Amino acid sequence: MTEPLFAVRALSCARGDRVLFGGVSFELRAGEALHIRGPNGYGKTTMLRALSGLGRPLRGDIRWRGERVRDLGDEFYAELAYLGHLNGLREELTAAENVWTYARTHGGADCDGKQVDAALARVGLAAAAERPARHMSQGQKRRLALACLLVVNRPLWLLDEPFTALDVGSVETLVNLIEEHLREGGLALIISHQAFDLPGIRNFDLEHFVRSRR
Amino acid sequence: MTEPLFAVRALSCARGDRVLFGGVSFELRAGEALHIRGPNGYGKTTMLRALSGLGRPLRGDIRWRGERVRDLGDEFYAELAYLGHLNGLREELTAAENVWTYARTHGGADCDGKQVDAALARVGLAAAAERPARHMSQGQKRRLALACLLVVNRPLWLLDEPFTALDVGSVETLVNLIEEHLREGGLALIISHQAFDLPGIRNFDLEHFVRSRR
Amino acid sequence: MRGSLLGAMRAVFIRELLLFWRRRTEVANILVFFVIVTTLFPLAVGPERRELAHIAPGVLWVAALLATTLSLNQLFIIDYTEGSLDQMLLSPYPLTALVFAKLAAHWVLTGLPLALLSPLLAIQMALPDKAMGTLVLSLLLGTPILTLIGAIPAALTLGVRGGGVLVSLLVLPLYTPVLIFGAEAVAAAAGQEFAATAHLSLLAAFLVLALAFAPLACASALRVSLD
Amino acid sequence: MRGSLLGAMRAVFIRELLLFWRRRTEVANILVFFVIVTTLFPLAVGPERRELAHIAPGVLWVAALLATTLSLNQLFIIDYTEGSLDQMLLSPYPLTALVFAKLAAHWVLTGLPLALLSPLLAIQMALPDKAMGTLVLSLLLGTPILTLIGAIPAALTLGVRGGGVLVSLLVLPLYTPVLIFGAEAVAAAAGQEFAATAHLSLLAAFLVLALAFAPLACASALRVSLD
Amino acid sequence: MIKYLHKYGAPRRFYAISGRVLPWSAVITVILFVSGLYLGLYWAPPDYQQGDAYRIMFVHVPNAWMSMMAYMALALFAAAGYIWNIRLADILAKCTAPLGASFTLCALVTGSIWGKPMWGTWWVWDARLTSELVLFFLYVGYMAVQASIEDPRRAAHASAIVAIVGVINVPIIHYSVYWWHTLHQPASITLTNQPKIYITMLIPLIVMSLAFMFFYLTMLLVRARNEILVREKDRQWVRNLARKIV
Ligand code: HEM
Ligand SMILES: Nc1ncnc2c1ncn2[C@@H]1O[C@H](COP(=O)(O)OP(=O)(O)OP(=O)(O)O)[C@@H](O)[C@H]1O
Ligand SMILES: Nc1ncnc2c1ncn2[C@@H]1O[C@H](COP(=O)(O)OP(=O)(O)OP(=O)(O)O)[C@@H](O)[C@H]1O
Ligand SMILES: [Mg+2]
Ligand SMILES: [Mg+2]
Repeated sequence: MTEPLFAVRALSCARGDRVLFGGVSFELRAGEALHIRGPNGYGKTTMLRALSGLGRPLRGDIRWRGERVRDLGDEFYAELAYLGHLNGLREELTAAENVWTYARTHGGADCDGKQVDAALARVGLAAAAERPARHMSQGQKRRLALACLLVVNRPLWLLDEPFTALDVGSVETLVNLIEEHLREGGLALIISHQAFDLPGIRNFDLEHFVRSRR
Repeated sequence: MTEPLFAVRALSCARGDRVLFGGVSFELRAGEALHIRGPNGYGKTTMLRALSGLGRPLRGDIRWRGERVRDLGDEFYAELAYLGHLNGLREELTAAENVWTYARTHGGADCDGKQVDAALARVGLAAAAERPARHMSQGQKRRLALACLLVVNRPLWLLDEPFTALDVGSVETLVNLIEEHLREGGLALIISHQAFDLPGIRNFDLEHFVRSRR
Repeated sequence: MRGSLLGAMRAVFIRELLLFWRRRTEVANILVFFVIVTTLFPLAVGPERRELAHIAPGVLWVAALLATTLSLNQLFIIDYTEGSLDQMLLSPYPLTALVFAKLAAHWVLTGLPLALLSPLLAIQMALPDKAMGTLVLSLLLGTPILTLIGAIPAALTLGVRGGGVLVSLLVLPLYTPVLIFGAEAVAAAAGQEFAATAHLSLLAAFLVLALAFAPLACASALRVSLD
Repeated sequence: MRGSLLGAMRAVFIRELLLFWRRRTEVANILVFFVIVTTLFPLAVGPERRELAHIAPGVLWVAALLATTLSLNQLFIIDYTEGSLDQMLLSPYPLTALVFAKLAAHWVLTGLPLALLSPLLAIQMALPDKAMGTLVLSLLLGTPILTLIGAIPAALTLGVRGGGVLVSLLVLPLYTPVLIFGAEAVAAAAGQEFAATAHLSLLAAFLVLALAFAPLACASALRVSLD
Repeated sequence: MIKYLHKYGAPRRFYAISGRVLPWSAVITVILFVSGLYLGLYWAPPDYQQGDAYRIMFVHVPNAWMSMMAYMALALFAAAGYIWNIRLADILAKCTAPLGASFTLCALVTGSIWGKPMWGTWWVWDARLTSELVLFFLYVGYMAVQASIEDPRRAAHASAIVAIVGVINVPIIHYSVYWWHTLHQPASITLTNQPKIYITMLIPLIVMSLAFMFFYLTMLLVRARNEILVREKDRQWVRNLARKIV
């Protein structure tokens, strides 16, 4: 059995002065994925932000390849891709420009027009490359945000309700993309209320770790 | 057979200079509901906004109880409740205050604390009445927006992806709420990519009416 | 529909007061901004009292105007991005009335305290004591005009990114007459060259005009912005 | 990671230029705001030329300062509400460097045109010709300081409602030295009482200081705001 | 050293220790105020030029000094809280700000009151007065940031950045205002031709300054203890305390 790449031990998070959950521990090896579930307001988003480094956990130990992520700093950021509730797009930029700037600022220096187009095609936005994001529907924006994940090659994917606003076909596309990512040795943490069909994914119910529920 | 309450004939909508769809016609009688489906970007949201009076259709005839809604003006607004992509809450106000101001500005003058509490309890936010909306998770905010629908008694519900961010239990609650609304003679138009189980609901696939697809 | 129009307007008014109360620091901030702008002038122009007294009416009025403009940027934008404005448009009551209630609340929480605070700053700027009453009165008449007129471009530029500056751009030319008459009234009272009453009654006339037309124009602007 | 830091900074810079180009009316707006504020003064104060010339340096500098402050409100807020800032924080490159690139772009698109435009307004205000060079130079040195310092409060107040006015409140006291030396330099050049060089070299020293520390402070502020 | 700070910086420990210090500092404050006021108002002779009006100095000058000292304290506490993550330092910084702002406001108001008979006006744009005014704005900005962020940890970090940036700027502001004043033609009235201070005036001044210092200490402890109770209201030890009192 290989070493776990991503290990979380005894994690607890708070919002304001209220502790949300505690004692969360899990390990992920290459090619593994976790489906994080739990009722509204139990702290799934808070947890994912803490794991990404955007938030700050109350307590706990988060390790990547055996080292603490706080110590790794920017090096850890070079290994992860995060998709939040918000899409992180700029409405005035076209689809292609959004993807290109994301790639460049995240270390995809060899990213050229061809790669951008390929990523857009993967999410079904090939025809919309030159359209500004503000002229897109909710689902199209979500897909554009997904295209950004494809141009930087990151082993760890953190996805917060990635299926929001996606139509039936796109949900399938995304599941396929995740499957491929895992086959290539990637890891994924996925928050979703919607069930989806990904062979071998483990479920993680945050409910069991809740400290205060309101 | 009763007269149709809400009748749409030969509706077409445009965004920018692009005609999205045309020739949409349907009728709804008391107690009927329509599930509007279609791939991302085909114009579901545009259509719902046009029906509510927020947007302006390119062509077509929309009638409520036999009269054109453009002629009815504010009187038509007194019959509908709209839930968009956005929740329409103010983050600084508490849950109860949000519901109360919505009720008052929408003609629920007899709405008192008890009714507000009842609505919040229906969507599972009884304990959060005094919490500001900014301290709520995505799903909790969505539920709060739904609570607003319950304090004004409107026959026509226009819901744009109401299930977004809701957990499994809340999806069920909402389906029950809609069912009850229909039983009491209400009407509902529901945009959703997610399938849901509502006996007797008709499907409406916008795909068949599309004029330009990008 | 069993509610009443007045009830709805009252609800909008209370809602705004509540929102401001939750963000009470913001109200304070507008006042402090007013204070700071008036303070910048002596720093930039130099400390001689006679000269300061001469430009005091102009500076105080420009500062009041800028403070109001700044606070107007926030007037609709949050309601817009969070969808509450959609809901307000779908209210069965006339939008004009609801807008009027909103603007009234806004003035009570910005223009009014600003007018009441102004004598303190006037002392700093060495304005003669005899002009204080006129200063407060001119601001009491003038700031509601600023709020009413300023709301129109604030509503028009909602969909437009970076609307903030655009608002200032559209609003400032409209403000010009208010500014001139307001500042002139105070200058007149300070120098007793002419009676200030003429200017003040012109301001009052503007106010009546703005009260009559601005809420209507603002409501139409909102409908256009959300189409 | 195969990219380069410079490549990332270039990308941020280009991104900002693109965004500004798409919203080019906004850039124009900041200039127009500058123009309008300086135009309001003669209106509010009265048209005597001698007096105008005397207060011209101060008014021009205050107008430049307010225009920059206004544009700062927009600096991070859209990136914040749409989640791009989250992504920027998760970049593998040092945040300080990316912030620096962003600020550089901001200055190129606001401070620089403002400085270049200023002589035109100075003529309006009857500033002597011999002071024109100093005016432009002082603004070229001063506006980047305003941008650099102002970015810190802009970053700090991100999660905060009514942040716009709070930014002004925090920023304006910090601007005092820049304003004083900027306006004094121009006044000195206009009156030739003292050489303007002393003031200008102090401004340059401030600029170096701000370049060294402000991006760092700004990056820390962003991390705090998004926590 | 940092460990030591963390140990004694635990709010609960601080609450216990400060509880013992507080009565003493309160008593000293009262004694100093009483004797200072006696010395200033009765013992010191009237000024040959200003008569009794100068006595406002015994309030004005200590307040002016304290306004600056409190800002230094504020910046130090804030920096310690930000860099080493000491919660107590955050609390002390937060509680210092309103005190410092009050000192500043008092200096401004007493100065103005003094200025009216002395200079014939409430306010002049003198270098010292101007920098005091700017200092007041800095305090207000700090407090505005504190007030507008609800999460105490974020509020502490954000306002700490304000305080640190401000402390770099205070000397710059001070000197720039001074230069502004002197490089320009001299203003008609200045503070420089103040009367020489006699020993009979110096002694009450020093006593009053000490009194204000201890007043600051006392009020800081009171406010900090209060803040600690509010922040730790859900902790067991605070509950026990509450139960004991009730
Ligand atoms: C609003 C008006 C005033 C303000 C804001 C103000 C501010 C200050 C400040 C900040 C200091 C401390 C300076 C330092 O230690 O560096 C100070 C000291 C002092 N002030 Fe004032 N002042 C004002 C009016 C006056 C007036 C009217 C007088 C009397 C003519 C006066 C007499 C003094 C004296 C004697 C000191 C102590 C001198 C020293 O320590 O060097 N002040 N004031
Ligand atoms: N800014 C905030 N300040 C204080 N509390 C907050 C804040 N945001 C969220 N919370 C609280 O933290 C808890 C967890 O929120 P979080 O967004 O992590 O939930 P979630 O599990 O992602 O829920 P959802 O399924 O609805 O997205 C919620 O109960 C919410 O009330
Ligand atoms: N502001 C706009 N300006 C111009 N075109 C727009 C604008 N908003 C959306 N569109 C275009 O109109 C079309 C319909 O958008 P709409 O939001 O109605 O789609 P939708 O069916 O609701 O999609 P989704 O399922 O993704 O929510 C899209 O193709 C989009 O590109
Ligand atoms: Mg969530
Ligand atoms: Mg849609």
